[in-house]
Amino acid sequence: GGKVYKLGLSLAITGPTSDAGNPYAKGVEDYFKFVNETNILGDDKIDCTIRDDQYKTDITKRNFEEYLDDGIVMYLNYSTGSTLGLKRDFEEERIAVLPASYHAGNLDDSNYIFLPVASYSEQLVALSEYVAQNHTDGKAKVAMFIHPSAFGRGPVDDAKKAVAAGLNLEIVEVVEHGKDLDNSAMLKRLMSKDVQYVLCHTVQSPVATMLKDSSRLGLTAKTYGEQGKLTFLGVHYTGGNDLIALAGDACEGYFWTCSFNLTSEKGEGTTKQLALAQLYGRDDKAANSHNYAAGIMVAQVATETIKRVKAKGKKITKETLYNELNSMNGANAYNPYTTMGPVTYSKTDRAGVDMLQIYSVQNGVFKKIGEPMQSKFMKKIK
Amino acid sequence: MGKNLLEVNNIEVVYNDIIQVLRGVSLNIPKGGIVSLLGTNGAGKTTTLRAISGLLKPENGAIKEGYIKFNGTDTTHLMGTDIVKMGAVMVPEGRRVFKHLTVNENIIVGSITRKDGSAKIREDNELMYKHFPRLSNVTNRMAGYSSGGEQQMIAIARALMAAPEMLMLDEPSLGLAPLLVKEIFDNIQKINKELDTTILVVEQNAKVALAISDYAYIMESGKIVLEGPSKELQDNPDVKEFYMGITKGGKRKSFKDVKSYKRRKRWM
Amino acid sequence: MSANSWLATGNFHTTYRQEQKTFFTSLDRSVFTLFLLILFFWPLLFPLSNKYMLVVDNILIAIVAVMGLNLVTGFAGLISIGHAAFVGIGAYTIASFCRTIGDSHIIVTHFWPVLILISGFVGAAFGALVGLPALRLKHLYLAIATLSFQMIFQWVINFMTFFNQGQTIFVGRVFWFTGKVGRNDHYLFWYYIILVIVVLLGFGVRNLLKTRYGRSLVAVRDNDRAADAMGINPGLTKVYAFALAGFFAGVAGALHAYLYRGVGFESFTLHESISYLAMAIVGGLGTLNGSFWGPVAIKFLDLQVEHLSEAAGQYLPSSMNLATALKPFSFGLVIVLFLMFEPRGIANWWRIAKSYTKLWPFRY
Amino acid sequence: MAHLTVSDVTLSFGGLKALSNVDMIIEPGLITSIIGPNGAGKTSMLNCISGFYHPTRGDIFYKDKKLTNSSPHQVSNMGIARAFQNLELFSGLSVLDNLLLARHQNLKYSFLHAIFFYGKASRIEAENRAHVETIIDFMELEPYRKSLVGNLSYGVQKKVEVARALTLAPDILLLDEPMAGMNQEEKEDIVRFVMDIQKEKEITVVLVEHDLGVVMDISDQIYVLDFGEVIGSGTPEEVAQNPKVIEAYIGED
Amino acid sequence: MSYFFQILVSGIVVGSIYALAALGLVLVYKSSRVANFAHGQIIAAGAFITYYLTVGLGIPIFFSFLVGMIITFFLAMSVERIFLRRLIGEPIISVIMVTIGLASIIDGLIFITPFGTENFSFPQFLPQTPLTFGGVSISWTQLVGVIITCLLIGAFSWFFKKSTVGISMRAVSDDQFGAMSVGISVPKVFGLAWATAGLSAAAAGCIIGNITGLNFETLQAFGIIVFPVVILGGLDSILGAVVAGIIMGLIQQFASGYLDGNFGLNGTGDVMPYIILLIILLFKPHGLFGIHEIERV
Ligand SMILES: Nc1ncnc2c1ncn2[C@@H]1O[C@H](COP(=O)(O)OP(=O)(O)OP(=O)(O)O)[C@@H](O)[C@H]1O
Ligand SMILES: Nc1ncnc2c1ncn2[C@@H]1O[C@H](COP(=O)(O)OP(=O)(O)OP(=O)(O)O)[C@@H](O)[C@H]1O
Ligand SMILES: [Mg+2]
Ligand SMILES: [Mg+2]
Repeated sequence: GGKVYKLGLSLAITGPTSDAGNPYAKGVEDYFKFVNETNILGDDKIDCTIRDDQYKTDITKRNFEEYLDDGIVMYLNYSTGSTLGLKRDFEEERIAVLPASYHAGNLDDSNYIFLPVASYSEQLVALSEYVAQNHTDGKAKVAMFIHPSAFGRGPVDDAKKAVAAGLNLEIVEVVEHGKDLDNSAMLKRLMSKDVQYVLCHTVQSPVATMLKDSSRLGLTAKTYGEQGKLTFLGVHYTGGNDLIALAGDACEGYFWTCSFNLTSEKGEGTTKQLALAQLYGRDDKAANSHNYAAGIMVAQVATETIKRVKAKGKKITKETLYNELNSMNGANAYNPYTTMGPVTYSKTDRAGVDMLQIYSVQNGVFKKIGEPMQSKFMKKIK
Repeated sequence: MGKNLLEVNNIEVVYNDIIQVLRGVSLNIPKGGIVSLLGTNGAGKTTTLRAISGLLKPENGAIKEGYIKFNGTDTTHLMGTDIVKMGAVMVPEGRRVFKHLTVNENIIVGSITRKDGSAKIREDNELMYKHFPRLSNVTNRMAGYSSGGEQQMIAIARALMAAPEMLMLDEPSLGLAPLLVKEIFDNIQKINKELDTTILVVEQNAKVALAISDYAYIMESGKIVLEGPSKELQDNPDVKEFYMGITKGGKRKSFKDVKSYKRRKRWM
Repeated sequence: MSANSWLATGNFHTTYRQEQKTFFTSLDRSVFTLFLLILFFWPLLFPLSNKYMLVVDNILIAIVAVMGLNLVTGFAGLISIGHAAFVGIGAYTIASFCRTIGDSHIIVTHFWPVLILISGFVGAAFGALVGLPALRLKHLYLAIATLSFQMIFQWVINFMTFFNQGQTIFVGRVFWFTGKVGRNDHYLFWYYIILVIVVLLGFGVRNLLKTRYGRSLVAVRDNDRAADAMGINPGLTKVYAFALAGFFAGVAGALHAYLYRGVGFESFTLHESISYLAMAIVGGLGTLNGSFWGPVAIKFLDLQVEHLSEAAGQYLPSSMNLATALKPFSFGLVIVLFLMFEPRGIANWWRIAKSYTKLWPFRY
Repeated sequence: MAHLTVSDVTLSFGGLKALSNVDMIIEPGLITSIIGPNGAGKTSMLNCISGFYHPTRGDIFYKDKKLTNSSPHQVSNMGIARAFQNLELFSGLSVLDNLLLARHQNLKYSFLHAIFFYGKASRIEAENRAHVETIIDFMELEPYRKSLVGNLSYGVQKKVEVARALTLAPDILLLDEPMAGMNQEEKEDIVRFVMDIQKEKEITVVLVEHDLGVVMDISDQIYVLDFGEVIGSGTPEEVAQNPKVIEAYIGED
Repeated sequence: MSYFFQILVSGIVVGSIYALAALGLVLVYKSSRVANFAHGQIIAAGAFITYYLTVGLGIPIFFSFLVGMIITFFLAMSVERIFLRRLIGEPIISVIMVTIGLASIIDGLIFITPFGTENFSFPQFLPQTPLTFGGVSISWTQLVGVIITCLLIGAFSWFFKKSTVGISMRAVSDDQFGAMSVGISVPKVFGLAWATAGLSAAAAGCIIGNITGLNFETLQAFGIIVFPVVILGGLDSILGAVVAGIIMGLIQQFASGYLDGNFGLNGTGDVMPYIILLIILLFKPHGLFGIHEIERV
């Protein structure tokens, strides 16, 4: 018999953000099942415990303690709050962590957190760059529509830094939204301040409500950057199929950055993703979710790391896995089928996939806009 | 006087499964009559009325023995609503008007169990103000602000709106000034005559109760200890002394002279 | 009293003072002492894993908080839907120290007992402040006022940069006579600290309830107008009840901060307030021992359901959310069933059991 | 000197005048009764004295202290106790606890004493209990000592109501219809209590009662209210002769 | 100026939806003095049932609105029968806690379905072009929402004021024993109260679902948001719910229209209702229209 490697994932399967957490959990679960059934690690198996933490740091901590008691070798986490909150524990335990939160702050004062893809900050700055580049006359006036939490606020400062570093746009306002039923007031206010672009960093449902209101008020730009109208753009968790489900026609022309391949753009990766989903009987909704892809992706990275350590004939421990992750660059970069580009980690760079794809909603599906790109200003402000 | 409308046979009532309050109470109420039920505090008069009107349950009480028949039907284990529908309505102790409803709304609520059409109900509603003219001045006032006497009238009118065959009153004179007591009891008598409503009245004020009733029961510690036509009881020396405060000489005895010792009642 | 106090079976009181005693018989006292000894020694004999020790510590903290909630809601009858916010006030008192003087400043790491006490008083101060509406508001109106406080608390923490906008504020490791309390001893260490606090506060409450300070709480619950006529200032009593609850909550919050070595606002949301209420009710409102039963029961249930839903997740088609659904479902179901069939809480079972043993073998 | 002076008190609720220009003098050591039809303002008068209502106009003095705007607990602390017309008991508590509670103001020990329950607190609580037991004896409530007040019959609850007011050991006792809902025999008992209270404990009693027999027999002084106004006052004999009183209240017999 | 008016109109629209969501809470409170913390879940259930009828079973949308309301009516009624009936006469806090537990149970049940975590939206059935008057625009969805709200609220107001059953429901909340003595069946009244609350909740759920899309978290959060509304209006007043709903809607819209993003403030729309509530309660402890408890000693 082979060995069993223990991993743990704690995430919000219920509670806030569970609309993302749910498919994410499915992705992780399915991929590990697939690994075990198809003997990707030979005789060895991966045993990944998945536990709900309802988006609460306290429960996450308890789950983490239990995983430690169980002897996990790598940890998969989810929320921004808990990743930040457990940072010190990760340091003390010297355990590599792959969170679903791409918050740039996860990387500060910490050596063990590995962001799977480019940070929110990088995504938001990249979007800002896109706006600045494609804006035709003068300085683009931008508002930010932000989730009222650590998750939402993190990238705002970086965007401001980018502006200070010479990015040619003006951030007119940063709005932290609430649970509004009607965003008319806010949209009108933005219009009154001549705002032309709204950069969103929150979750889907408030964006959907805003898009609907904007379209009702006739404020949505028909084409990118239309004068006197609003063009909406957003970061990872603002988009996806759920946004289309919620906002319907109102989200036509919405711009979105994502580091994952979407099933609406057929490719080798998405075919595999759909096959995996079909193998384990997932419904269409989960199968096509980019959060499902994100879940698969962290499982892929974990599996790949274990595989490489094994290949070197070393014991699988927290330490060897950590070191292996750090050497995942250059020729050793790993290319999972789920992402836009390769995953690269090093002692100095712990954001995995650096490539971003901009998508836009056209006729009810997200379509690629241009080629995968990388943020330039993010390097400047670091 | 006709046959018995209500027949209470040897009932025993227990609260909270342990506190036995009634120990074999039997009553007979003839159709169209007025019967009064007297007794000391805690004797179980209120409990008896609750038992008859099916309202023991909310107080966590239950009838353990015996039966109650109303109009020939066994109602021992029926719920309050059904008993009201059958025509026995109680005016509870302490009036219990709906404080935040207007006087008229209080009265209208009484008709909730009736099925005989809104015209008839409206007619009865008018009739109540004929019986209790005092209320017609305050129809739209919140009942909670009415005086004690008015509240008692509201409670009686409310009960009458159910067009009951039998009306049970629990201490209607409670806290009322002498003139009002008189008015209320005159009304009770009138209702008995004009609407042909059978009446069971629980009272502490033995004088007025015996004056209007045909028959009376006296209750102590959960048992009926004395019964008879009201006329006879009025002359019973014990009743006279203990319930009406009249000395052997026939004079009212002064409260100033109450002694600290107690004479034993002969029925005990 | 009979000559041999061990054989005393009834209440033989010859003075009223004897009736005030905490333990009526020596047997009672001995059983209790034994119980305490067990509480102190079991972790040494049967060491638990970190996770379970954390759970146990958590239960003890919840007991502190629920004792407070029980005083204001159970004894004084003032429904508080903002108790977690008070707990949060305690935790954020510690966090404020960490923010201003640094999370490994000697005051934070060495003088933690003082900080815990301070947190209690800060909690009490806020309790009194939030209790002020009780001077005018009653019943649900008051309950919703406390809900408002909860919401305002969340908003303030979430938006103020001083509080790190709700993100975790770290708290350093504390020192004991033996030096720094390290990772491995952390949960055990706090177990003993919290246990001592629970025992002290428990006796405090028990004594309080025998005196006018406790009775006045019950008086305003049952009938505040009559209380007024009996010379009890109902307004002041209500404010005082909130302050008391605030104190307990503040202490619990401080303990929470130290135990988790960090303070983040998710630990003090409306949902937590509601679980504190659930604990108080399931335990038994208006009883002291209910404050112990409730947290134990609810946290234990939580754990069991987690296991159950995990087990279920393995066997059921994973395309169903059944495993995740099980948790809120069974949590709700237990609360509802409990209230439907035992609205007076576990404390009532305790009472029944006790009266049974007293009468045994003579039932009735 | 008069114990309690009510001078020119008016109390209005919106348009309704519950009391208008009422003057009353309550002499120490006597039984003063207030009678009148329902809604005449008797309870309102007691409410004004005990601080539940504050007169719209006029003043109330106790000895030299003005208590017009005091709140109920302040009045109670001055030594004026009150039994309510509609039961206002702590219905979830036992009779004993109801009485223990009433002694709140007389128990002087600090919060710290209470928490640790040492010295003063425990001694004073024991004394408190002893005091309450004498009242239970006095009012013959022994059988009900430990029963929940809410489960007692109306009459017994009324008795507890009076007992609780007595427990306060007041100078003045305000009784609002203590005999409502009692039969002759029980009324006699209560009368005996009231008279004993007055004689033995030298407590001034203010009595509101509808039973004229009782009022006429035991009062030293009677005030008759009707529609919020004093329509007659004096000794029982004087009042009984007053035609206005007969018309408004007593009726022709 | 159109800025101001747009905010005003939006405030009123949002407010009337609050009012409708709050209505169910008022209905239950009015007859049983119970604050229902599971109201948000019932709103969500109503919305999802309707969604299922339209999309899953393909019933025409107006018809499925009706059917959805009726189903929720019976659903809420059975909730009362199963869970709350035993608790008649128990302390209010126990009953409140039962509703909290109930909320959790319904959460669990909804989590079994895809509705618990995923997002959906109703098919579009109303014209998409908004109605615009002088620069102020309102969508058809909002307009229909406001009209349904007005109709339902008008109907319930009449019911409580005039019909004998309505009056008897109020009577029960005043004095249960007194109500039983005149033959009112208290359990029936409670069942009816819950049922009508369910009906209004379903209506609210559909309207909100049409505006924001169907997201369980969002829908269920209404159960809490309505509390400041009903308290401000006075727990037992339907009129109060309407007025307070609109006030809250306006506060939120004006807060987010004028405060947010201006003074370094943000998210004020979420907290202002609670602050305003506290301030108003200081002056009107029974809310704007709540009846004053008649307390005569
Ligand atoms: N809900 C209850 N639970 C327990 N015991 C009760 C309950 N209600 C009444 N009792 C007891 O039952 C006995 C009879 O009470 P009941 O109210 O029937 O007396 P009553 O004759 O109406 O007296 P009163 O004239 O004082 O009203 C009393 O001893 C009382 O304590
Ligand atoms: N809180 C109040 N609000 C409005 N009106 C009140 C209030 N309290 C009393 N009243 C009114 O004041 C008047 C006097 O009432 P009060 O209770 O003093 O009468 P009473 O003489 O004690 O009558 P009873 O003999 O019935 O007890 C009544 O008309 C009553 O409706
Ligand atoms: Mg009685
Ligand atoms: Mg009175």
